[in-house]
Amino acid sequence: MKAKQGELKVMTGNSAAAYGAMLCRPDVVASYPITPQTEVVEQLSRFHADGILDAEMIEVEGENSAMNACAAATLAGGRAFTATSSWGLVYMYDAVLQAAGFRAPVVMVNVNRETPGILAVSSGQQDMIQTRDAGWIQVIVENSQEILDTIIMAFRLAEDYDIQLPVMVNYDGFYISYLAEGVRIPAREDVDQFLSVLKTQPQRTIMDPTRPIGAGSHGLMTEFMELRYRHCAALDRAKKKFDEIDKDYGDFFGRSYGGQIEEYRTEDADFVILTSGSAVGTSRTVVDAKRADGVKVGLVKMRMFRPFPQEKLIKAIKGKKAVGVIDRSVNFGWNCGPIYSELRALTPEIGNIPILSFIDGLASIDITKPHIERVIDDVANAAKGKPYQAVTWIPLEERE
Amino acid sequence: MAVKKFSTKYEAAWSDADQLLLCLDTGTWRTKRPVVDKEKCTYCGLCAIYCPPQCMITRADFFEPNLNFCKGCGICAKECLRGAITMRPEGDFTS
Amino acid sequence: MVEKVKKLPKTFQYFKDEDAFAGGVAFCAGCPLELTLRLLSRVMGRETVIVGTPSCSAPVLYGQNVGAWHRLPYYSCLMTGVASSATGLTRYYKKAGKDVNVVCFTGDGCAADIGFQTLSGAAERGEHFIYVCYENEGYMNTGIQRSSTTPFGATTSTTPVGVAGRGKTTPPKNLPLLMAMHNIPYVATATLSNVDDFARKMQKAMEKKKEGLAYLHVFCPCPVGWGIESDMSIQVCRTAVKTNYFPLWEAEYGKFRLTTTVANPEPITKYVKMFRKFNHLNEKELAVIQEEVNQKYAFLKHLTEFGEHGQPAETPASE
Amino acid sequence: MKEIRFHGRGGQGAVLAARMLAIACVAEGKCVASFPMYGFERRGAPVVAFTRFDDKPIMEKTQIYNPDCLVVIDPGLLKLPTLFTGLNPNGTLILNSAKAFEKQPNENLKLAGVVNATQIAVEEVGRDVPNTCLLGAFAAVTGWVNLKSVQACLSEYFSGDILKKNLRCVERGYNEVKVTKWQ
Repeated sequence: MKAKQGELKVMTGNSAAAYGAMLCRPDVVASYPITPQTEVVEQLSRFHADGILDAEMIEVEGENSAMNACAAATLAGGRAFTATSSWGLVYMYDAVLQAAGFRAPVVMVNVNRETPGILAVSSGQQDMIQTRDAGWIQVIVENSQEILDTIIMAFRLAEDYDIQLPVMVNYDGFYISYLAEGVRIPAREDVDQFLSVLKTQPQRTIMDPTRPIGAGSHGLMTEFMELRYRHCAALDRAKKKFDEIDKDYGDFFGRSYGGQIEEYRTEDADFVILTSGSAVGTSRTVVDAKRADGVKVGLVKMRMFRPFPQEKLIKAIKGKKAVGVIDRSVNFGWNCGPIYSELRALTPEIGNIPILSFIDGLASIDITKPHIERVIDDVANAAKGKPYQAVTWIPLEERE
Repeated sequence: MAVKKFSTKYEAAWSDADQLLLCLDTGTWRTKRPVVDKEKCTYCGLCAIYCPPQCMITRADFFEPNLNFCKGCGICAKECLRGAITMRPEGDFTS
Repeated sequence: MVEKVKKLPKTFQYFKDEDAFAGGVAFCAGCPLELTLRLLSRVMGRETVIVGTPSCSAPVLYGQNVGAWHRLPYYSCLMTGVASSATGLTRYYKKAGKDVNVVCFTGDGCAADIGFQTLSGAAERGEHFIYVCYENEGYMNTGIQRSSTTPFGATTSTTPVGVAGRGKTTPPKNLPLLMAMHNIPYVATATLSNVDDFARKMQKAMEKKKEGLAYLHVFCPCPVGWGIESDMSIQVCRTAVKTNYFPLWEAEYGKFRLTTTVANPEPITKYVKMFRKFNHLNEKELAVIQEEVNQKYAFLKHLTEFGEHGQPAETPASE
Repeated sequence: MKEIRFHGRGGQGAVLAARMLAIACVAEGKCVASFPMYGFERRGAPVVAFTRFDDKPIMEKTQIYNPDCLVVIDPGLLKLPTLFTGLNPNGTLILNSAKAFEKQPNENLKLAGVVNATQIAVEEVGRDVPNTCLLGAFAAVTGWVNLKSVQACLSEYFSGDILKKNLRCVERGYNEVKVTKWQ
């Protein structure tokens, strides 16, 4: 069975997010506007006003309330969606932790933007990084079509009986949130069918008002540990489940994204670069150009960041001579990129090869083709056994 | 080694009174015990209404505390308009 | 032998259900909070979803993985997320076509301070649930710290009396009045000495929440935190009403009505002298409290002269 | 792949023009990518928007540094010292201005289309919204997209009377643009 080819429409990443959410028929949408996410809220409100979206729209007075309302709605048995960015994500942090601990299957779009400290209305993945230990599933996507498709996959992952976890779909603010591309909009009935698998599963525990049941009870001693263990186990299961859902999606809609990670020209590569978000697309073109020049470079796209796709990364990188990681955020206290430092934890499995950290793209600085060429050149040299610099803040060095 | 057995029934931190209704022996907290003078009791019910643990048992023509739960706060004695309830030290009683 | 009435008092007619709580639960002896919750469960009935937070009520309202201390459906929140979580629950129940009585139950610290934004937001949006704030004038569970509803002069662990300290230096936030200013369907104050009044207001809140948010502010003295004997709780409530320290009123869409009028209010000293928390106050400070009570009451009286949404009442005040 | 960079000020419709061009290209079966670059949304502040189109999917997510064409919605922005930086040899410029060029402003610029879009917009729509007129001029000068596709895409954003007025703007831009060529 294959889905109909959906209507092609030029839309921004934000609009694609709103379409993705609308197609999944959420019962409750609660959100608060923040640049560069605002368009998601506006578009959903428009859908509601036009009668296309039959959901309870809650125009909350802050992001914290958005997350609490969504978490409660899912635990009452509903499907809930919200969207935020940066400071908004920070402002809902207590509720973000609570949603994960409650195993509330909320799907949230987070439009990556720099976080408080230095004022910047600009792109950066620091917000997502600062919530990486919240117990959520975190996915990073690279274009408008992938946003729409991934939100549909995210609902199936979040609400899966074996998972029951909130999912955060991340995409770069400005570079993707405002990027208008041609996007295929799946037909509603096809999305319904894709999600109908969930209806065949057992009913997860919900706030049934006729039962003396309590959500968020005290976890005492080993019971507390047991619930943490179950949470971690569910995150672990989410990796394989995400691959399966991605494959199902591909079989049905004709578009898939590789699941946890995507490997691009890695098979015969001597060395690889690893990155996420909008930098992936540009990196593909640079890798193609370098390949044309005879440089055997490959690209790994980090799609799932939490849970960390360690098995997939080991498989992709083991045997390569070097890796360069481009991070659009920093790892405070380690003075390097966060994805880089997490990859380094896999050194025993991938072997003691040079791993290089590149920090780029903070505060909407463009991760340009020359920047990526430089990354490839540096990693190529390291792969040849030449000395290398462990951490490079590309734009700061390039300006000299 | 993976954990195979869980003591919690639910995947998350749910509680379920159908599974177990927890209860404390708050009767043991008491240092004073309310004693009802059945003769003085007019059955007005104020003691039962104001009792925080709501443990006044409605008998045919008087009220008396459920000593399993009565914490001995003394509100019933204080609020009784007829002075029908007195607080007596627990030490005076053998059971 | 005295004559027996042989008929249970009127209050019992308000009870719809048996007490939903286990016989023994972890509230201090004489705590009006325990009474408030048990009465609430009897008046509102079993199918009432309670939304609450870490507070003195939490050790009882929260379950413990396997079991629970009561038979009410319960949703635990952080203090920032009570009214917003209740919003999520009620909106979904509405979408699913279920008519559910959702009741937020928090202390004054949550309602007036850290959870006020979400409460105010829910009131403005007209969410269909009841918010019950039990007012014990501070953070009692964490060890008697001041909240924004702690009265002027009160000693708490964060406003202690010492060589320089004289207790809290500012007057309390008038939370029920603030809620009434949201022009919501129903706001009422209540206390445990006037149980019939409290029960009636709970019933009315259940009706009025069909139109939007209903807010109940329940005066709940803390025997431990305020320094009173455990048998004095109800007496304190009664005195608070009789001195006009805590007037009983209700407001529907901003139309105020006193539900209990005190013919000859007693001086505030009668109330203040009941607790340790005001022991240090001098004449001047007592006068400040008396003045504050007088002013608040006069303002409230004035408000009763207006109709719904602040329109002139049908029978305007003379002058 | 063609890369077009729009320069305007907040409120003049640079972002919308870039997006409408993308929609017109999609109608012709092309792949597109278009995005603006600004912080807070502010009327009057300079705005840059980018549109790429190609026969195959566009992977680049960067800003445009080597445009094939510049569309300048506000003539005051001609003074921008970096306006022509990186312009591809054989570059094109579409400019909203009452005056034609006296001399070639940049050696890479080989083709310029100048139209008084502000005046046309004021005449047709009644306010200074020159963006749709410039899209008509763009179609005429570059030939990269058909006039019909440009006109068709307007209905995504306008309807009724406003749509009619903007259709006239597009048409007049297409017909009234003055083309200058340099060697």
